[in-house]
Parts: sequence; C-alpha cells; structure tokens
Amino acid sequence: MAFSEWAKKADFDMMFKRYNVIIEGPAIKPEDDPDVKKVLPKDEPFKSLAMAVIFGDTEKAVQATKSALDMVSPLDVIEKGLAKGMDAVSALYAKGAYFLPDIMLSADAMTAAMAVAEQKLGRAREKKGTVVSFVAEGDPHDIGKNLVVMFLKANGFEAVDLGRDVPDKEVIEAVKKYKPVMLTGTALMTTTMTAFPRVAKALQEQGISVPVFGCGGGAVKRDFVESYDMGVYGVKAFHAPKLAEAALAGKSWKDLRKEYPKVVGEFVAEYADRM
Amino acid sequence: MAFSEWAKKADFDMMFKRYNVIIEGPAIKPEDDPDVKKVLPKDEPFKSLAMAVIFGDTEKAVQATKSALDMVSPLDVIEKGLAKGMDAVSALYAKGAYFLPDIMLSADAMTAAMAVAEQKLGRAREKKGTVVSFVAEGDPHDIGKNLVVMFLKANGFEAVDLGRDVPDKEVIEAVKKYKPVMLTGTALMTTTMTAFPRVAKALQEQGISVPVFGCGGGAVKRDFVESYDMGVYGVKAFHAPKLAEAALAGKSWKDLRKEYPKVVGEFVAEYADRM
Amino acid sequence: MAYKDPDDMVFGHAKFPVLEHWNVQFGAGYVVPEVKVAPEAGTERSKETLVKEMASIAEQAASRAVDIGLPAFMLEQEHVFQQTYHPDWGYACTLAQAEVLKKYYDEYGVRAALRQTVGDLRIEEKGGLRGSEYDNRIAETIEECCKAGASDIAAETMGGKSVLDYGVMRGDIRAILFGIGYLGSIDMEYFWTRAVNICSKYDTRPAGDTNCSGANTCMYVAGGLLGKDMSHTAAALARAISAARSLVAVECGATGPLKDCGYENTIIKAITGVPICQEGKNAVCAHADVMGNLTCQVVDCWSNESVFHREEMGGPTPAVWLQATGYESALMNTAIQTGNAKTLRDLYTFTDMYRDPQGTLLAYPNAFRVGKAIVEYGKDIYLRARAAALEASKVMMEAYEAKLLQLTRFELDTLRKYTSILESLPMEAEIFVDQCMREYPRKIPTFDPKSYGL
Amino acid sequence: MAYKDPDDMVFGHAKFPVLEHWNVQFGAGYVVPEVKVAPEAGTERSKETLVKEMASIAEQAASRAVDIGLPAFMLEQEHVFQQTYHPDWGYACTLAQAEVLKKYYDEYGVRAALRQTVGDLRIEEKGGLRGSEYDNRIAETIEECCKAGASDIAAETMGGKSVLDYGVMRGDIRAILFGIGYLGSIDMEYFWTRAVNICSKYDTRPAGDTNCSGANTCMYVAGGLLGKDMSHTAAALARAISAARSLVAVECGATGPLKDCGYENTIIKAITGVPICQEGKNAVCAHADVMGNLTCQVVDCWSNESVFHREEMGGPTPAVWLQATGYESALMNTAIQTGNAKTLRDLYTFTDMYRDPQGTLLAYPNAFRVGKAIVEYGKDIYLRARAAALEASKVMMEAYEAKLLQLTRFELDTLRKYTSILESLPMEAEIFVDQCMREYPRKIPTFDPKSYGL
Ligand code: B12
Ligand code: B12
Ligand code: SF4
Ligand code: SF4
Ligand SMILES: [Zn+2]
Ligand SMILES: [Zn+2]
Ligand SMILES: [Zn+2]
Repeated sequence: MAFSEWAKKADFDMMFKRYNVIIEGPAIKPEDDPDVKKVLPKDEPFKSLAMAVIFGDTEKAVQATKSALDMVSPLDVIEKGLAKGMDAVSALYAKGAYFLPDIMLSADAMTAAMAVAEQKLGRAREKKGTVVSFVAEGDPHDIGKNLVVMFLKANGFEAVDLGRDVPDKEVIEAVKKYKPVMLTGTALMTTTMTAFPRVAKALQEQGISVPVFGCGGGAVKRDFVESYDMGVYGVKAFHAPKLAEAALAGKSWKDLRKEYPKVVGEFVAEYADRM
Repeated sequence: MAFSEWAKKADFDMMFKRYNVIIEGPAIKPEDDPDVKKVLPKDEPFKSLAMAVIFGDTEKAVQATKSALDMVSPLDVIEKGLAKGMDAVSALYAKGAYFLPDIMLSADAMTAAMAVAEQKLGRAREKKGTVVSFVAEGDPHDIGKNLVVMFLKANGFEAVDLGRDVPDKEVIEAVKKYKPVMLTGTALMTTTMTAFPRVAKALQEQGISVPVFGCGGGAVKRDFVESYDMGVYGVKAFHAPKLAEAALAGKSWKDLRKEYPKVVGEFVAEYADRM
Repeated sequence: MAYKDPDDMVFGHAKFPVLEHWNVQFGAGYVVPEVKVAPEAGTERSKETLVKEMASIAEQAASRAVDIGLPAFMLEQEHVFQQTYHPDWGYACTLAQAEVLKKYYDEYGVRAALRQTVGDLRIEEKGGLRGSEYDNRIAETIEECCKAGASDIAAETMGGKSVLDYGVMRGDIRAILFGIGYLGSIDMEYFWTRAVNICSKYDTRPAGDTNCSGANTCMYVAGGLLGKDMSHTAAALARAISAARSLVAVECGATGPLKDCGYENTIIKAITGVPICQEGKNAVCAHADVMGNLTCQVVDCWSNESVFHREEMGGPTPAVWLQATGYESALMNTAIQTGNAKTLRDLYTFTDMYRDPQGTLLAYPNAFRVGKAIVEYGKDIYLRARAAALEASKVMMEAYEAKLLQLTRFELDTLRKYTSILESLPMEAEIFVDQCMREYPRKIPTFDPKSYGL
Repeated sequence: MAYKDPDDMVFGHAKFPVLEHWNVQFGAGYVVPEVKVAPEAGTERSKETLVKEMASIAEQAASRAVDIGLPAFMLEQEHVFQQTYHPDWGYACTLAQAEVLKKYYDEYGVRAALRQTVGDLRIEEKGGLRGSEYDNRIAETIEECCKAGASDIAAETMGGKSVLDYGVMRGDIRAILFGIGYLGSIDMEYFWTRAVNICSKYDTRPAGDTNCSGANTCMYVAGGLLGKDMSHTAAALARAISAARSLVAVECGATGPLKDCGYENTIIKAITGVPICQEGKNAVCAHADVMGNLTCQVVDCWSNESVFHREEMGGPTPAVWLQATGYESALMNTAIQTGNAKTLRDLYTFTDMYRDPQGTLLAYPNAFRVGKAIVEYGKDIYLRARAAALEASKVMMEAYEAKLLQLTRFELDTLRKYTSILESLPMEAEIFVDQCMREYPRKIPTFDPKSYGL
C-alpha cells in the first residue's frame, strides 16, 4: 500500500476530474437564482408562501398559509403562492441546484399547506388531470415509478398509483375507471416490458383510447416503445408532468413521439435525432 | 522487461490455454480419417483421382484423369472420382483438419482435371444449379462473398459473381437473367445492409421470386434478415452450398429459416433456439 | 477479522476458497471470469422457448471461452420471474445450461461453474416476505436448481426495501439505516438459513446475497457526477450499512463467491475471508458506476452484469462479454503468476479512490476499517450497521480534509448532516426500533412489520 | 529507430507527441480514451438524418465523459460511403460533431479530439486507385472535414487488396508480400502525400493509415483458436509485412496518433516515435482478437472500435463504450502518475505474449526487433517488407523452440513452409516484381497494375 506516497506525487488531473466540483459556482441563495426570480412572486403574502415551499419547511408553510388566508382567497394562496414555490423548485432541480430529497421535502410542505387552504375552500382544489401509473407484472423495480408518481403529484396531477407487479387486467380496469389523460408504465426487465404492447393492444381491442401511454424503465428503449400504438418512450421521471400537460393541451402520442425534446424543454440524448 | 524471469516462474495454464494444441490428436493421413473413408472410393482408377484432389495436386489430378479416361467414362471420372475427393475435402474442412488454402488448392486441382474430362465429354458437365452473389452497394468488404462463391463452385454450382459495391439494379437484372436457385448478398456495414430489404422488395414488386435470398456479413444479424421476405441469414460461407442444395430440393426461404441448423448439419450458435 | 492486515487481501486469493464441480475453485490463486446475459424479450412466453434461450446463452459463452483460451469461467443466470415462479422451469433451464457446460468441460477440459440466481419475488404488501406463495416457490426452485446441476445459488433479496425506498426519496438516513441495516438483516437470516439448508443436500454451494435492493439502488439513484437525485456521500453511507446486512448470509453458512453486484463485498471479505464476485469496468453495458477499476482490487470472480442477449459485430453478447471479463481476469492472473498482484491491485484501487466518495469508502484499506467497526459490535445488527456508517463517514471526512477527496457543497452538507443524525441515534437497538416503529409504519403504506416478526 | 532500447517505449509517451485543438496531446504523458460508433442503419438515407445521428453520437459520448470524470477523450467517426462520397455531407457531419465537442470543452474544460476517418471508396476494378471519381471525392472530403473542424484525418486504404485477398485464399505468402508490402506501400505514398498536403493548410493533423485491408483481414480470417481459415502464424507474417507498408504514411508526413486498428503500430512507433491509437480488450463488441491486453503496451490513445449505435441497459453505446475505454485509460494514467507504467505495461504484454503467435510477434521487444529489420533496408519497400517477415518468423520459431509458444501442426508447418519460400525470394525488388507481374495479373482479374504505376 503505497497510497500516501502515491498521493503526493500523482497529478490527479491526469487520472480523473470531478466536474461536479469544477463547475460549481459560488453558493447562491435559491431566491437569487435567475430562474427562480422569474417565477417567484414579488408581493406578500405570496412570496412567503412560495419561500416556505422552496425551503421545504412544512411548519412555516402551514403557518404562512394560515395567516395568508386572512387576506386572500384560498385559491390565490394555492395558485399565486404555494404553486409558484413548487415551480421554482422544479427549475432548481432541472438545473442541478436542487436534489431529489429537496423536492420531496418541498412537496411535503406544499401538501400540508394545501390541505389547510382546501379546508377553508371547503373542497379539494381541482387537480389538473388524472394519471394512472403502474409497474409491469412480474417486475419488482418500482423506484422509477415512485418518482414518476411523486413528480406528477408535485405538479398538481391526481396520480393513481397501482403499485408494482401489476397484472395487465388491473391496469385495464383502472384505465376504464379513471379515464386518465395519461397512463404510465415502468418496467426494468426485458422479460416484463412485454406487458406494454399487451396492455396497449388490449386497450385498443376494447376500444379504450388513452391520449398517451408513457413507458420507461431500465431495459425499455425507444424503438421498443415505438413498436406499438400509444406508447411514448419516457426518459426521466420529471418529464412525466410535462408529458401529461402536453396531453391535456391536446397533443396525441404521435405528436409527443415527434416533439419529445421540445415538450420536456431540454436536450434529451435518446431523442437527439428529433431535436 | 522481466519476461524471461517471469516465463520461468509463471504457470501459463492459469493465464491461458491453447485449446487448439490441447485437442489436437495424433497426425493422421487424410485418407485414414473415418469421415474420409466413408466417401473415398475403394477401387481404381477412382481412388487415385480422389486422392489427387484431396492432396490439392493439380499435376497428379490431370495425369490421373488422363489415364483414367482410357478405362472409364468422363462422367464417371468426375462423379465417382474427382467429386468424391472434393466431398472428402469438405468433410476435413468441417472438422478442422483442413484449412481454407487446402480447399482452394483442391478446388484448383479439381477444376483443372475436370476441364480435361469435359474436353473428352465434348461439353461442360451440367452444373447443379446457378447462384448469383453480390456485395451491397457502397460496401467494399468482399472476402465473405469470395468465400461463398468459392464454396459454391467447389460444390458443383454455377456461381455468378457480381463483385462488390453492386447497385441494386444490377442485382435485379442478374436475377432476371440467370433465374438462380439462390441469390446471396453480403454486406458488412449497418449502412449498406439496407440494400437487402430494398432488393427483396424490388424483386417482389416486379413479381420475381427467388427461392432463397441468403444474406450474411459482419454487421448483418438474423433478426434484420428475417425482417423482410425471402431473406435467410447465412452464418458461414461453407453453409452456402448446403442452402443451395436445400433450395434445389424444393425448400423455401421459410423452411430454411426454420431448419437452418439441420440443413447445414451442425450446431449454429446464431440459430441455437431453432435446433 | 479474517485478515489481520488489509495488505494481505488481494484478487484471486481468499482465506477460505470454494470448490465447485467441473473443477472450478474460487479464491484459490486465480481469478475466474464470469458472464451473465438476460434472456431476450419474449422468450419468457413459454418454458420451451426459455429453455432454448438458456442453452443458447451457455453455448455461445462456452465456445468463445475455448476460442480465446480461457482456462475457466462462470456462467450466471439471474432468473426472470417465470424461472423462479415455476420450479419446473427453473429445473429445466438450469439443466439445459449444465449440460452444455459439462460437454465443454469433457471435450476441452475448460473449467466451468454455473450460478443460478433465483429471483426474489416476494412483495411485502402482497402476502409478505414469509410463507406467502411467492416465498414458498422460491424455496422449491432453489431445490430444483440444485438437482439440475447448479454449481451455486445466489440471490438479491429485498428485505427492508419498502423503508429504504422511502429513505432514499426523502434523504432520511435513519430510514436507510432501519431499512437496510435492521430489517434487511432480519430478512437475510430468514432467507439464508433456509437456502443454506437446501443447498447442503446437494453438490451446490449457497453463495450469498447482495444488497442490490438497498445500496445499489442508492448508487444508481445517485448516478454519475452530474446526477441530481441523491448525494454520493449518502450513497456511500448506505453502502457501508449494507455490509453489515449482507454479512448475515455468510453468518448463516453462505460460502461465497459472493454475488457480483455486492459492492460491499470487499468489506465482507475482510471480515470473513470468503471469495467474492465483483463487477466494474466490464459491466458498462449494464450499469454506470464511478469505480470501474477499484472493484477489481480483491475480486475472485470478475463479472459483466446482465446485458441484452443479442448480436454484436464481434459476436453474440454471451461470447463478447465473456471475452471482456476473460481478458481482464487474464491480466490479473498474469500479475499473480509473475508476483505483481499487489502492485496491480493498488493501481486498480488508486485509479478510483478519489474519483468519488463511494470509491474512497470502498478502497480496501478503508473497507477494512469499516469491517473492523462492524465486528466490534458482534451480532447486534443495529449497532454494527450504525458503526459501519459512522466509520465510513470518518473515512470520507479524513480524505476530504487531507484535500485528497473533493466534494461538492451538497455532498459535504449531506455528509455532515447525516453523520450528526447517526451520532445522535440511541445506543440500544430496542429504543431505535421503537422510535422507527412509531414513525414508519404510519408513513409507509407498503411496509409490513409482520414480514420481519415485528 | 526512434528508440534505442525497447524498454524505453511505454504507453502514454511518444518521442514526438502530437498536439491537437481543444487542448489534447497524444503521447505527452497520458493516455487518451477513444470512442467510435457506427451510424444506425437507415440514417444514411439523407444528409439531414446522418448529420443528426452524428450530433447524437457526439453528445452521448461527451456527456458521459463528464459524468464519470474523464480528463480527455477522442471521438472518431469512420465514414460510411455517403459521408465520403458527398463532400458536403462530410463537411456537415464533421461540423455537427465539432460543435458538440467545442460546447463541452468550453463548458467543462474536458479536452476533446475529433477524428474523421474517410472511407477509401476506390475500387481497383472500377476506375482504379488514381484519379477516378471515387479518388477525387476522397480528396475533396478530406479538405471539407479539415474546414469543418476535424482534429485529425485518418484512413484505412486498400492498396494491394486484390492481390492480398488472392494470397489469403490460396495461402500464397508471396502474393501476401507483394500485395501488402509492395503494392500497398506504393499506394500509400500516393494517398498520403496528397492527404498530408491538404491537412497542412488547416489546423488538422494527418494522422495515419492502418493496414486493415491486409493484415487485419488476415487476422479476422484467421479468427480464434478454433478458426479453420488461416494459420495464425501466417497472419503474424502478414502483420510484420504490414508494418513496412503502414510506415509509409509517416514517411510522407503523417504525424500520428496512428489509427486504432493498426496492430502493426507498435513496430512503427519503435521506428518513428509517433504516438499511436490501439484497440483490444475494450473492442470485444466489434472484433474478436487473441491479444486483448497486449495492445495496451505502448498505446497513446485507447479505442473501442465501431459498435452498433443503440441503447444498452447502461446507456447509449457512445456513452457506454467511452466509459469502457475511459476506465482502462484511467488505469494506465494512474500507473504513469505513480511510477508504475513499466510494470503495468509488462503485465499487459505478458498476458498475451504466448496466447497466440500473433501476440508473440507483437510483444514490444519482438516488435522492436522487426522494426530494426525494416530500417536496415531503408526505403526499399520490397526488401524491408521481406525482412520484416523473416524476422517475425525467427521471433516465433525461437519462442516455439524455447517451449514458450505452443503451435499446432498446421501453424508450425505453414510457418516453416512460408519461411523457406520467403528466404528463396530474390534479393532485388525488380526481379521480384517481374516474377509477380508474370503471374498475378493473369490469375487475378481484379488486379489493376496501372493503379500502382506498373
Ligand atoms: C436497483 C435494482 C434492483 C433492486 C430494485 C429496488 C427497487 N426498489 O426498485 C432489486 C434488488 C429489488 C432488483 C432486483 C432484481 N433485478 Co434489478 N436492477 C436494479 C438496478 C441496478 C437499478 C434500477 C433502479 O432503481 N434505477 C433507478 C430508477 C430511478 O430508474 P428507472 O426505474 O429506470 O426510472 C428512471 C427512468 O427509466 C424514468 N422512467 C421510468 N418509468 C418511466 C415512465 C415515464 C412515463 C417516464 C416519463 C419516465 C420513466 O424515470 C427514472 C429516471 O428519472 C437496475 C440496473 C439498470 N441499469 O437499470 C437493475 C436491473 C433492472 N435488475 C435486473 C435484474 C436481473 C434483477 C433481478 C431479476 C435479479 C434476480 N434474479 O434476483 C431481480 C428481480 C427479481 C424478480 N422479482 O423478478 C436487470 C434486468 C435484466 C433483464 N432481465 O432485463 C437490471 C437491468 C440490471 C442488469 N443489467 O442486470 N433490482
Ligand atoms: C477486413 C475489414 C475491412 C477491410 C476489407 C478487406 C476486404 N478484402 O474485404 C477494409 C480495410 C477494406 C475495410 C474497410 C472499411 N471498413 Co471494415 N472491416 C473489416 C473487418 C475487420 C473484417 C471483415 C472480414 O473480412 N471478415 C472476414 C470475412 C470472411 O467475414 P464476412 O465477410 O462477414 O463473411 C463471413 C460470414 O458473414 C459469412 N457470409 C457472408 N456473406 C454470406 C452470405 C451467405 C449466403 C452465407 C451463407 C454466409 C455469408 O461467411 C463468412 C464466414 O465464413 C470487419 C470487422 C467485423 N467484425 O466484421 C470490419 C468492418 C466491417 N469494417 C467497418 C468499417 C467502418 C470500415 C470502413 C467504412 C472504415 C473507414 N471509414 O475507412 C472501411 C470501408 C470504406 C468504404 N469503402 O466505405 C466496420 C463497419 C461498421 C458499420 N458501419 O457497420 C466493421 C464492422 C468493423 C467495426 N466493428 O468497426 N474493412
Ligand atoms: S443491480 Fe445489478 S445486480 Fe442488482 S439486480 Fe441489480 S442488476 Fe442484478
Ligand atoms: S478492422 Fe477494425 S478497423 Fe479495420 S475497418 Fe476495420 S473496423 Fe475499421
Ligand atoms: Zn446484481
Ligand atoms: Zn481499421
Ligand atoms: Zn478501426
């Protein structure tokens, strides 16, 4: 073990570079980030509401909501305050300044605060739309699906989570029941992803059409997903809400296949030929 | 450079094994090989004819043919003598006792001797059938195709060699002209193998059907070849005559896809699921 | 500790070598290359097609082994759902591969081992981990694989997954410790006591278990240097914890070679002396990690991880990937034969030791330290897992302070935060479990305490 | 000889390093990993689709380089027919890749080189090698690639192929010598004088040329240990001859790094001191060879060879394969930084030195001997090629007699037979050429003597 001696003479830069450290700019407060500034409300009480979500501080968010409700409507609290905070969080995540647990904490804060506002409202705020999510039959890998569900919820969708190892039949039943704007499937194995074309076919045969059937996960690749109708290959879990929004706006699975990078708003290597 | 010292202390068996040396049996004469014995004629003048081919000795083969023609018919010289020698050579090649250059020299001897016999016959002996071979447009890799042509010729087929970098149109013209029992295409690049489906489609559209369109070469894989009609994925050049014979015997490309390993008479990893 | 000095650990050598049939030894002075290929999509549709697929994978691998002169190799098959769910499929698939390997062993004398990794089908929220239909079928299939000629049996069990997943998503280090270290260890004891028992009736070794479902999940969620889902220092803490958990299989009688994707294996080898499989730079088609060379450091069986079964320009993937791991193993075997094993080992290690905090932790002298921290707490599955994490934290902080390991703010912040949380945890398992049980069953709907006898 | 002692040769170091833009040096003390991926089938259908395909390959490679912390890399693109045939496609494809690399260089500081390997479209029997339409288009495309920002230009020219192919099929060593050694060398001079000339006008290096069409063809026809198409000793003789031929590019002004698949490069590096690319154990998806480690011995740029452009479980192939070569390069760079380069070099070499006669020949001390035999005959392209083969024969026979190298009867017989044929050849080029010209034009319909000024 000559490591300490080696460490003295070696030029690490010739062996590896920690680019994550190299490109790290000076620490800036989230609220000073230019992309956050764009969405952050300038006026109170909305600013405080948004900031509490940005910092993932449940207690403060609930507190701020309670006092804001004395001044403005519950819907404004949600839409002009809390939701803006979540938009800022998404922007920070997309650029690598925020990480997954940050988002989760923010989502928790948002959920708790929203519950308070909705209570005042007297009903649950309307969700943007419903999405049904599942992991294919025989497949236990569910982290990707869990992320998808989390991002959908954080972005105001009603996400019906069917779990993992879900028989085709259950998926079809759920689609019938919830009439979702999007169905998402996750599979990480070559031998379980075969559920997707089966489900797609069964839906078609039963005359049920889903605007978009987003499919992703480890072994799943674009050409596979594009080999059956409705399928749109999903690359990153945080793309899911953007796809759902596009579907809400009337885009079909055919459109999404073609415009994926534009819809999710970033360079996507897997779709590099469609940029 | 510590190699000589290392060579003394290293146990090579832990680093690599030269299995080709390990499994090499004692040297036996070709004529003593059991598979050769099965095909080698016992009586003269046929035995000498076959032996001259087996040893790839052009001079002897011509000499033996000349003297044999005094005793037996030219057709017998060819079929009961020279051709048996070539069968023996194929057997030796298949089991790894003979190598490519051996085959080539035997084929040369056979060709020269046959010319003498055919002269006596007054005409060329009828070939088993015609095969057209080409390398795809834009592709310069032709060794595989050359091997295919060589094996076809050595096994009594008329092989029309269109060369390399052959435009689709020329291939189709040749098929019209020669009406082959088999067409073979070779391509070694992802971007040139696309000629095969184009050619297959053009043939179909013009109502020309070829019993078998054998396709092979570096980048070409079975699933690709089986994605268009007529295509049969060819693995080894020496399989070509067996495929052609099967086609002569009435097998269609559909049959050959299913029965490839049986038709070529050996284990073929690429068709392991169809053994 | 099986080793007194970390410097005594080196690839190709284990304190307790393992002999398997067809003349393969692990840890007996040479490194064995491993190859592993997932069945093609669709072949799972019937028993017949899957059996053929298995035979074809075996044949393609074995013929390449001979063609490039490999003295030995291991073929591993990670079961897909159907292979474990239907014990008769498991039997037939194993038999098909065993027949091929035996043929090559007889014909060429090439040493060949056949690993069957059963799928852990159990789902906490569907019937639980113990005694459910899925659970019973796993046991049956292990037995069928033994009968059909498997050289060894491995698994990647999922105990603690529900809680771990929650921990990953929230950055909750206590949940990670509870999920992997405590629940995971409990389930390992259940699973491996039974598996060892079954294997002992046959000429089949009970090999071991990796914490794929925990530490690898963290590692993959963490991703590359630009990944934004999990801190790499946190993933390293999870790895240290997983060593305390995966150790349980060996304590129950598993002999190794431990499963390839257990990046915690270096730590377990230091403690127990069993041989290990590992994956790294020749597993690029399967996983992206940030320590492709380091994992060679003390390996006994070098693997590629599962890839698609298809054709490459250089041949079918079983052939191609066995060639890749075969050549790397040949390099290591040459180093052994020429007396340079330790130098090569150190080069492997140093290449990645400071590329990422996960490499810092797993560099064998540091892995050894973590091992020592674990054994200090004997069989207390909670305290030893906690100790592993704390020692890992020390290792990383020391390297950071020595300016050898660079960390981003995020990595450093999480490391500091998680360390202080770990430090503040109770010194008694009972209290810790109590605390956890008050919180997690409520927050995590998929967590089934009964599956752990809680 | 650029080196006095073969022991002075080591990976990452060349007597004459080459600097390319975006701050990449070859042979200047570190090994650069290379990645190369063939465009997906069908993308050649239009300029637009091919350009997108090129950009996507570049982007996938560059992002992985950053994600795993590679300090530098080279992207090579081997042109498909259309890229070279249409100079404007060649321009647009190169530009698309250059833009991506520049972006990453600016953003992260990752050093990146862009190699364009033009396709040698020329066909002897269709217009000949000189002045045909194909020939002119190649020259135009080289210039367009330079303009678009290529760091260097390489090629794999095919001079002598017609005669060589005949030689391979008949086991005719004289044809092999004539095809590669004589005709090949003549065509190299024609091709590279022009290419060097074009590159000199731009910030683009004329890199060099491999004898793919000759020695590699022999190596692939020879195949693995169980191959039955060509003797491995004969393939080794062809390789030695090819060194005398590929040397011509450097004599014409090519600077290196020489192209990856030139297994003869060790010999040329010994003679000229230019940096070299090589491929081996990380090129398994493209080629099967029997010396996966040995080729690392004195490499300056480590390559994967072209693979299919598609998705693997671990990511898209440009990412995955750059990771593979990147990690191997990292190991070599660590060895350099810690003062262990020569030990690692010797381990690489010794791993394959006796696996196969081709490895014996190319082991750097032996390669050095062949180099010396070549330079003894100065610029006589015939005599130096013949001397290379004879020295190679000596090298193999010595190893065989020392019982280090095992040979099959076939390998030994062909080696003896070919050696005696080579020995009996005339000592004057003129007489040799005369003999060849009496036989081969008649026997080989595709051979066009005019293409060589004969
Ligand atoms: C962690 C892991 C496990 C864990 C899973 C834990 C868990 N909580 O899910 C455990 C240990 C349980 C596991 C088990 C097995 N695994 Co596993 N596992 C992995 C691994 C390493 C990482 C998976 C992961 O979590 N990635 C991180 C998540 C976040 O990624 P993801 O799900 O793909 O989701 C991302 C995207 O795909 C996308 N996404 C997903 N879905 C959707 C949908 C939409 C609409 C959108 C927009 C995006 C999207 O979003 C995410 C990114 O933001 C992969 C390796 C790999 N290369 O994928 C192997 C892998 C999937 N496993 C594999 C295998 C073989 C197994 C086993 C079968 C092994 C065995 N025999 O024991 C068992 C399963 C047993 C069984 N029941 O059948 C193989 C599959 C091979 C094959 N046949 O195809 C893989 C590919 C590894 C390999 N190369 O060998 N595994
Ligand atoms: C030698 C070689 C060359 C030589 C060819 C010499 C010659 N006389 O043919 C030369 C140097 C000329 C060459 C050039 C190039 N090559 Co090249 N070459 C190779 C190599 C290494 C071996 C090919 C070979 O001869 N194999 C031996 C023969 C016998 O095999 P085969 O043709 O496949 O035939 C066998 C079977 O397929 C079968 N078979 C074939 N056809 C048929 C048909 C039937 C019916 C049957 C039954 C069987 C059958 O029989 C044979 C076995 O018995 C391959 C590597 C590889 N993995 O294939 C690359 C390879 C084909 N080349 C490649 C490339 C990129 C090139 C170039 C484009 C590089 C460049 N830019 O300069 C140029 C071509 C330029 C141009 N004009 O466009 C790539 C192709 C990548 C892609 N895009 O798909 C490959 C795959 C290597 C790689 N992995 O990168 N190459
Ligand atoms: S991470 Fe690697 S090993 Fe673990 S399941 Fe997964 S694949 Fe098998
Ligand atoms: S052998 Fe390797 S290098 Fe030569 S053309 Fe071929 S592929 Fe390119
Ligand atoms: Zn694994
Ligand atoms: Zn090449
Ligand atoms: Zn190449």
